[in-house]
Amino acid sequence: MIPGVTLELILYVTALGLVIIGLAGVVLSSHLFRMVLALVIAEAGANLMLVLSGYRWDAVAPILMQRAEQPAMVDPVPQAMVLTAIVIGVGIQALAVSILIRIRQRYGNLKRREVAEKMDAEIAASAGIRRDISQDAPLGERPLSPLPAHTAESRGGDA
Amino acid sequence: MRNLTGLLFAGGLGFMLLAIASGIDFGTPPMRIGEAIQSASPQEVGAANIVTSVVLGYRGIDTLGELAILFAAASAAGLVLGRRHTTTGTQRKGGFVLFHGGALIFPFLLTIGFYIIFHGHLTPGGGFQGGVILAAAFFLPLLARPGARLHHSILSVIEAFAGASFILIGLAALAEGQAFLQPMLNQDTLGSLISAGTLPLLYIAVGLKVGAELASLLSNLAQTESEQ
Amino acid sequence: MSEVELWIALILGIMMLSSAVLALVVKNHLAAVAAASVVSLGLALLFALMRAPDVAMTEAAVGAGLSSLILALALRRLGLWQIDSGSENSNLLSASSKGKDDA
Amino acid sequence: MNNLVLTIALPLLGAFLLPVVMRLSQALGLWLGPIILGYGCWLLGNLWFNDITLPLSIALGGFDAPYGINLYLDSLALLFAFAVQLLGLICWPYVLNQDTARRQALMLLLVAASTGLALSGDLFNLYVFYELAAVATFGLVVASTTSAAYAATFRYLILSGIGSVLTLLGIALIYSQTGTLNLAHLAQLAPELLHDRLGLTAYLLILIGIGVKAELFPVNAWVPEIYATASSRLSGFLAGLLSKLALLIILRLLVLIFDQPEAVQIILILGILGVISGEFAAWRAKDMRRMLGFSSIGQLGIIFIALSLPDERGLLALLALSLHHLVIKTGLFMLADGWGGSLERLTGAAKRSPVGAALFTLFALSLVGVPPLPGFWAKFTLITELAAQSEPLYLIGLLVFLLATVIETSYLFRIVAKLYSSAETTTEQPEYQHLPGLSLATASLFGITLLAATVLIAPIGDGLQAIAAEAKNAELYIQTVIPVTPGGQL
Repeated sequence: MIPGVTLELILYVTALGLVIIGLAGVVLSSHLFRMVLALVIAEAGANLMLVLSGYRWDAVAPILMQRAEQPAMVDPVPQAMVLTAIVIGVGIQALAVSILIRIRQRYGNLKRREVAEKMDAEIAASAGIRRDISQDAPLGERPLSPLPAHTAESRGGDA
Repeated sequence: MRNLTGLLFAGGLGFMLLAIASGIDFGTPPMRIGEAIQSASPQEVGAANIVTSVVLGYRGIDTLGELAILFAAASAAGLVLGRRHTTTGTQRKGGFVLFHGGALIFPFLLTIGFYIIFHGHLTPGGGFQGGVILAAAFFLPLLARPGARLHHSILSVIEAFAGASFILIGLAALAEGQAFLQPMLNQDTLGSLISAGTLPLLYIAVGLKVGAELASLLSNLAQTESEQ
Repeated sequence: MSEVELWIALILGIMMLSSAVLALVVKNHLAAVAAASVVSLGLALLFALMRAPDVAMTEAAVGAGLSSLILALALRRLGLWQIDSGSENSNLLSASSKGKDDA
Repeated sequence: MNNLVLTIALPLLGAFLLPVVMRLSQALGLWLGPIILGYGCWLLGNLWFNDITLPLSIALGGFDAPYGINLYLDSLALLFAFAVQLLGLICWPYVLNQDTARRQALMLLLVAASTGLALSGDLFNLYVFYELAAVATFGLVVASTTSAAYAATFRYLILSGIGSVLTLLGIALIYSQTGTLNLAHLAQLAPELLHDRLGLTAYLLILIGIGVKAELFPVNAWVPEIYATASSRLSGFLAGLLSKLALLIILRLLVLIFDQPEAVQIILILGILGVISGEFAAWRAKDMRRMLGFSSIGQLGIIFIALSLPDERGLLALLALSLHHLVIKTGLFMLADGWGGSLERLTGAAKRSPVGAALFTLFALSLVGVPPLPGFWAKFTLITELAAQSEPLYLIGLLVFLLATVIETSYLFRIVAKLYSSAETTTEQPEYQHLPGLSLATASLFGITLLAATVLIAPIGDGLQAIAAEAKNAELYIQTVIPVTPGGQL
């Protein structure tokens, strides 16, 4: 094996790689479903990092056995935290896909740009103002395009 | 523009974390509280599985918070999806293998799920893992027989009382003049099934709660009726 | 730490990273979900390697099992459940060639 | 003292049981939540007036401080915990429909999580409560069931998902370095272990992660959308209180653990950027709710500038601004309940709803900082403190702050002028939006609070001063949570 490459380094790079790939995926995906997937991947990386923070290379799993002497054990606290984090993650993921199902029903597709446009149009319409004067996001990420003609009907369809 | 910023951010983050990697000595954690918990937990909590004593003892309120999050997610998903209670018959019936396999495997899954929950304080596993298997056990028939529906009312009763009993066990300790969620009852011999005081009870509550929440989440997602 | 563990970790790590990338670039949504569950499965194995059996069990049951089930059920309800690449699939790569699937 | 935990446990218990109770008896179910919150108010109010020695630390599960999770109660935490329960009661979703049980359960969860955020003294436990608050918020926003609410919630969910990944990474870094999660224990260890590049990275990660809720500059894209689609009562709770709780966590981290100049500078810069982006967007906004959302970003930016000030008076300014913003913004969102639409529709609304218009004017005056009102005092404290700093960055902060005040004046009084304008000669007479009685009553409550604060400004100032001194004292925190350390390090 290459000198200098340790198990910890491999694990660290894997964890970091998963987080980076996940975050980049969230930012770059043009499809909302992929954003959820990317988030799941990023969370997996964060969990790995958390377990890694309590990992001891010369130790056994933190379960007491009837033995004469107890060998060193890995840190149980991060493992408990990760148990919590995994379940939290799956709860949020389930909520996210349920919302996606509704978005798809209301807006007809899951393209990030189109959904954002339709949402803006709807917010503006419910406030009773024309769309082209309410385009103020702090990050300047709203593409300006005329109000799609079918928005009104797709909104009316789900009273 | 946004993509570029995001990429720069993700890249910068990665670079920063890689740069400081040399500063962290993974593999030899400081274990300032970990070690103390390891040596004290057999006396203080009495579970052979130390992760369990951390999850339910030392960090019990985290677990309570986590149950609450699952409950919140299931309620919110219910708000999003579950407002109509009509099931259309458009779904195809599951295949032969799914149908009979599901019926066959159901008792096994149930047994395994409860076994994992009951032994959570001794061996790896516990309320979460067992709960997931329970949810799978109840969800499987749903896949096999689309017409069949989970009884949402029963499910929500289980959900409510499992969650409530977790808190009530904690409050019982409070009423006894101890701290909230303090482990009670005699702790008996380390490693036997009846040991670790209230921990197994807590894990049963966790298992039922997790199972019920996930089953209702899954059944909400699986119903394929359209919105009209 | 033995040499074997090192190799297992290396292989698992490479496998997970490549399936993570795959999950985000592949055209088909179902394949993407499968790739994501490979990541979870690899993670569960890594956890087992790191002496975290509880976490490994949870990750296998929740991450690889339940989470994939949720995503797959969602795909079915979203109408994206298709083995061949359909018209609505889009991913990282199609972000640059957005114009073509605007229909 | 142990029953302090009831303020978290009872709302959770109520939330779990509510769906079943509601099915058995709707009357009982409807009363369950308010009773629990009322009891929480009573409990915390009792603590406030009964002379107990604060601060104090309560070990949960009977495991002492660095090993188990503890609740830390000082005057600041008590103040916020009380505000959470009270505001939960005020912003309670009274409206009845088929989802009442679920919405009320979620609201109870939100209150429990917020109380936990105010009280908890453990890093990971804070993260759990933070996530709980986030998920409960998602549920409450989607309860309004408009398509835009779904889309807005999804974006919020993704953003806060990124935030939680970053927070987890930060926690993992801190844990790998120190091996502990207790804030007091971390505060003990921080000078030797965390005051380096690694600590700063971990801090930055957690800051951005928690900053999602605190409407911190780069991660606040969700704000206008959520406030425009959620019910006004919920928006009031989120903008008024939840953002302040996230701020409280950042404050604790800053005081206890990351007491480094770089950490403070980052906050100052992000705060300045937040003020600029928020106030300009608010000035351009054409409808009430978005205007309030952007204005809230700007206000939080100002509060972040106050957070970056080094000494006790800076903290005093921070507290004053936060509480002031809490009262004003919640009140304004209550008014937005009826006046949510385009600003054009408000022309001449003062005639039909004189009380509402008067309240709006009062809030606007105080927000801008007109002398007798508390807003003036809060802003004045900040200005004097900023001017006293020698670093050039603070000077920029001061300039931006003054600019923001000018912009605020401009857009708020544009509306006031519209409210009182008698010129109803616009081409198409816009339909008047009715202001619901409940919202008006709630807004009046905040107006009265504001006026009372104006009269009692001196004692309140003294009180805040004491709270600030206590919150700034890291040594006191450590001594309270880990009283004696036999044999030095744990």
